[in-house]
Amino acid sequence: MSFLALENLQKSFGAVQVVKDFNMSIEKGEFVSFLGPSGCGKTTILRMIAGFETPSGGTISINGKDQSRLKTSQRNIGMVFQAYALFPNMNVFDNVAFGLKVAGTPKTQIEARVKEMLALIRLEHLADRYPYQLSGGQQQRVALARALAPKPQLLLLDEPLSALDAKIRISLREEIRQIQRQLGITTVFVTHDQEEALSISDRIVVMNAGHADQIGSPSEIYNHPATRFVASFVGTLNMIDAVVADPAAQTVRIGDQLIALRESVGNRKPSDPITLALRPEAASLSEHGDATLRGEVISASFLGSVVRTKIAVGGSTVSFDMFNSPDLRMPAPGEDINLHFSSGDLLIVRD
Amino acid sequence: MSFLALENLQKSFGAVQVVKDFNMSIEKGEFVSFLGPSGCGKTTILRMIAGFETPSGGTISINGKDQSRLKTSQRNIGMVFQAYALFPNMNVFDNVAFGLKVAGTPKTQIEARVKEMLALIRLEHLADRYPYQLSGGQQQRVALARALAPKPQLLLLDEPLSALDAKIRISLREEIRQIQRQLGITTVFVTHDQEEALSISDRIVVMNAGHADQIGSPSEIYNHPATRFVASFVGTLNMIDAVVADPAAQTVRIGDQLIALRESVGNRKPSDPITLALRPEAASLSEHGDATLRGEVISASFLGSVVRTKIAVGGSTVSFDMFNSPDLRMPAPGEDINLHFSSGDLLIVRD
Amino acid sequence: MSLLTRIIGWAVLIFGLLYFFVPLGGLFEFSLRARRGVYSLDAYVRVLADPQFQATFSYSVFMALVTIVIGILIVVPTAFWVRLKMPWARPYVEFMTLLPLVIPAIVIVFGYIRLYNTSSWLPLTGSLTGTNALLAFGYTMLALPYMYRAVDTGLRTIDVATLTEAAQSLGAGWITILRRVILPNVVPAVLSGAFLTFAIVIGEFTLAALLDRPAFGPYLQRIGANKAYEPFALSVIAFGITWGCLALIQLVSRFSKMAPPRI
Amino acid sequence: MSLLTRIIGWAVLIFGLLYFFVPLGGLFEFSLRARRGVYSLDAYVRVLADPQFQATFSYSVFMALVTIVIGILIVVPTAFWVRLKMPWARPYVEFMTLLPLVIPAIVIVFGYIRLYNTSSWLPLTGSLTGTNALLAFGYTMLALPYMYRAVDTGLRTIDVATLTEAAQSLGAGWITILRRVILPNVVPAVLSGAFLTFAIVIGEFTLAALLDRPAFGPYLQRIGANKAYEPFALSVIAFGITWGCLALIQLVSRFSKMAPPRI
Repeated sequence: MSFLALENLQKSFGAVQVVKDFNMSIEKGEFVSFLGPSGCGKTTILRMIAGFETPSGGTISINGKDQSRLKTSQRNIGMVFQAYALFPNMNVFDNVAFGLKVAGTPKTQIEARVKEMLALIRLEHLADRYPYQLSGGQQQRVALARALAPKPQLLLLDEPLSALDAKIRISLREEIRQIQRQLGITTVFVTHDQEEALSISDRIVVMNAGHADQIGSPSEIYNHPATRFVASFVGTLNMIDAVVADPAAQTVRIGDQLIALRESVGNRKPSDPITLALRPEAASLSEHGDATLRGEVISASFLGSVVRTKIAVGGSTVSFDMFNSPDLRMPAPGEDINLHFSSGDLLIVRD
Repeated sequence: MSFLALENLQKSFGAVQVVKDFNMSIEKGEFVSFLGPSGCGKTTILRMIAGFETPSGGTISINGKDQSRLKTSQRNIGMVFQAYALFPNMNVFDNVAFGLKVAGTPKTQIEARVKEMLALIRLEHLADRYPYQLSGGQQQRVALARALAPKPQLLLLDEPLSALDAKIRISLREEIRQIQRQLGITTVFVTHDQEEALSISDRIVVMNAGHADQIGSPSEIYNHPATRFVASFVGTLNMIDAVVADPAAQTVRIGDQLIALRESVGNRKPSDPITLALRPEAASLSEHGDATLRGEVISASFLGSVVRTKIAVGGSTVSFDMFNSPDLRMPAPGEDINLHFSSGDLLIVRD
Repeated sequence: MSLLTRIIGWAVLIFGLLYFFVPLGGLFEFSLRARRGVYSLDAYVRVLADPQFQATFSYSVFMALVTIVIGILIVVPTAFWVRLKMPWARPYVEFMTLLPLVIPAIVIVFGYIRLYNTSSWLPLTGSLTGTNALLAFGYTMLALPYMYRAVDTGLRTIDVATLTEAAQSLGAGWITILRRVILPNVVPAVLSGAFLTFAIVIGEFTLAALLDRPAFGPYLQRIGANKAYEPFALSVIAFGITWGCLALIQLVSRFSKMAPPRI
Repeated sequence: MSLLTRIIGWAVLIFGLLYFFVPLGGLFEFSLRARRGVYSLDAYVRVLADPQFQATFSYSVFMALVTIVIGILIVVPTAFWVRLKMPWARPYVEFMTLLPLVIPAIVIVFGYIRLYNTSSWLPLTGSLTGTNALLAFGYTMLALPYMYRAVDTGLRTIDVATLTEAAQSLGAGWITILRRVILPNVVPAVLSGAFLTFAIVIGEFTLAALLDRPAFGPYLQRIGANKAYEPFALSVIAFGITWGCLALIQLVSRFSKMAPPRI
């Protein structure tokens, strides 16, 4: 039996249905991310699990126990907010101790537990500081320690990294993941950052307009997007217009070039239009794979570790990425080049 | 002779010297980016060029003409601000026309010029809209048109993209670059985003604490950083602790592995410590290059298009990136792997 | 809990309404009783026909308009300049605009009387015009906090510094900037400050009474001491005026909300 | 231009100072002239020794404290609840807190007198305690806008919703949240509202005079009409008190600035 079960969950604000009949089971110890653009309903689901919003329909149960009659304060969950949720009038120690004090834990136990938590986030030396004396990253680590101190059965993270600088964001997400693994706590993480979700999660739920477009492991989501929305929201994707050449041979024509696909074109007839998707990193200039596209270079931009080149192929623009190296020759605009890739990387886009 | 010359430029606010003796020549039609963390003085230089700040010392001359006695309104510069600088009480047409009206241009000419500008940014159909009816990206395009309408001799861009969403940021920076090329206008661009600076500029000035650490083309900056600051600010960099093995043979020891460098270790003696730098994308698992490091995998994270793996090598942690592909096998933590790279990618870090 | 929320919410609103409107309701009901046994508007007719009412009311309206003009001339440039060039001076200016709230009007008036009496270097109280001027300055002082806050709030909704710099980079001078860029964006704020000033001046009693000017406030009090029903009718009228002003403020601010949202 | 900026800046500051302090200076200078030919504190001594001064002043202080307590009890829970659960009600509540600024005090008093006179269902004006209660409620009304704004501003500096939710997720109930999380963070705001209320009540004239209560405001006016130097001494004292209150507000807000910056 799953640990956290969301069944037929719905939420409407007035006439707007924000969450539409959502179902999901989360196992004990799993790290699940809800990924989607703002307004897709991901935060609303988190807030319903926390008890801040009352579902318009459906049930939430944790460890088999229905939560609908419980207030937030009775659900025994830990929550980390986007930012600025530390109590400004308390120092780090008192912030972390707050949940334990409210629960009436004896003082010596509180002290031991707070010390343990501060050790976990490696901020023992800052116990006397007030929130305004901490950096954003430190504040969020204290918020994590505060949420974990009362040993919650579930950890909820509401975009805890989005207010931080890029470098701190990366190191803190690794730290969160490591602490989560260490404690084995079931965690639900909400984010709009695809790289964050891909790097941290056991499973990802890609939300779109109130329902889950796809639920799967990071590599499933990235390599086998179920819908056009998932494909375009997760990573960068080239959309290439083509027409079916021979359905039986699974060939398509891009401009005047013939390409054989690995998947079936379905019940499309010759000359039917078809949209193909190709990830920029799947193609390269060096010979590999079984497919080739020839095109004229439109532009090549140096992005740091990566050089992104755009070429025109039969009316579509195709971008591809190469890792930079000091001896790399940048393709010049106007030049004709051959792009190599594996035909298996060419996906047929379904809408 | 250079078009925009900054000579011995200095600026202090009270006791704080924000810009320290800055010198630079910018050619006509060049696109120059000032890149650096906040507080490095890049914005202050831009504001001195615009005339919003008075230099504490040094001169600014445009086209040979000293600007120090001129007010902002007399300098004939176009400026695009970070955000929200459109006049909220005017529609798009009137915003773009403002500079021309102030200059007393005849009405028919104003109309023609505004139409031309709106065509340039492809927003002719929105001439009657008010700023609050536009998206952030559209607002910044209008701001660009407004700045360009009076045919300024110099275009100044003060982080015009930083308030926008990631995808719009990328498309708008390409558009800005294309318009700049088309008009051939000399442009100074301020940003804290290294990818932005690398992708858009002819030359980049990396600012650090009030002076330029390095001035050069994007690939010079990225591939041959002059200082440790530039190396760490631009891109991600592995810092590897090593000791000199044999200065004559230019070999160093990382843990117990011997590596030959392509550059001289200078006057270091055997057993002297030395810090080496390696870009994550320079190393790979496939056999290439002339150098190899063996290490134990600490973690492998899936970031979307890229998989970043960390390995432990003789006390240092080394990250390297691989492009994702559906059939990629992720390195497992604990596994021992060989990392291949070219010894020329291993830079000696000077402080 | 949602129910509790709603109950508490309504309780607060209803309490607020009672706090203000029950006295007003009683007032209104009584003001209609001038004719024995039936409700009538007799008291209103008598009040409105009173030449003294007309005189004092128009005097107060005139003083209110003068006060508004002086207030705008002092406040708008100050608030703009403080926002733009002297952010360090903001706490001081805000402190100064707090003063009229806490310095009793009586103290100000005594100061004025003392300073500008007939034997002083500037014998304002010696002439009618002088006294009127004194009164107008006193009113301006009373209205300053509201006017300043209204205008400052208006300026806060636009990015004064950036808009000014944008206009400068397009070649505009100070006058163009104020006229074409700043003013059009703070008109609603200026208007709402003006209405507030108007309402305050119409109802003001202490300053006018102590300077012995024929304003509406003292008239209201005099009637109140000598008549039975008229004071209540007058109160209702005064309330109606202030209510109208408030409604105008709401209208203006709603109108300004339909204008561009900023920052 | 930098020079021009500075000149205008100083001109504004100096103008403001003159506007307020020249009258006060005149006042102070004259109040020292009670003894012919030399400056002395005679007027102050006489004022402070006047038993009426002591009686009215302590009465007003007492009323101010009562007003503050009532104000806090009404305002703090209301402001918290409105911020947390009824953001839609904010415009209405803010509108309500504007009312006392624009409804003339006289109107309110007449309403009270009418509603609570000796022949009404609640004859408050028939007893001393009742009239005092009426006065206190009137004062509360006058002070409401300032108290509400102060507390609301205080609440704005913390993220009420997030802090409340954080505390809830840690198992805290409403009382714990208010006592341990919200209150400690708005104490400075509450105090500054209280000082402002204090200053307003001490100097208030109209309400107290019309309800015929022995408060400091009417006493000040009575003395002003009958004595030569004492009113000026009294004004200086009144000013000193309000000044002290203002200084306390500044102190409190400075103190609160040293506390955590938020949002």
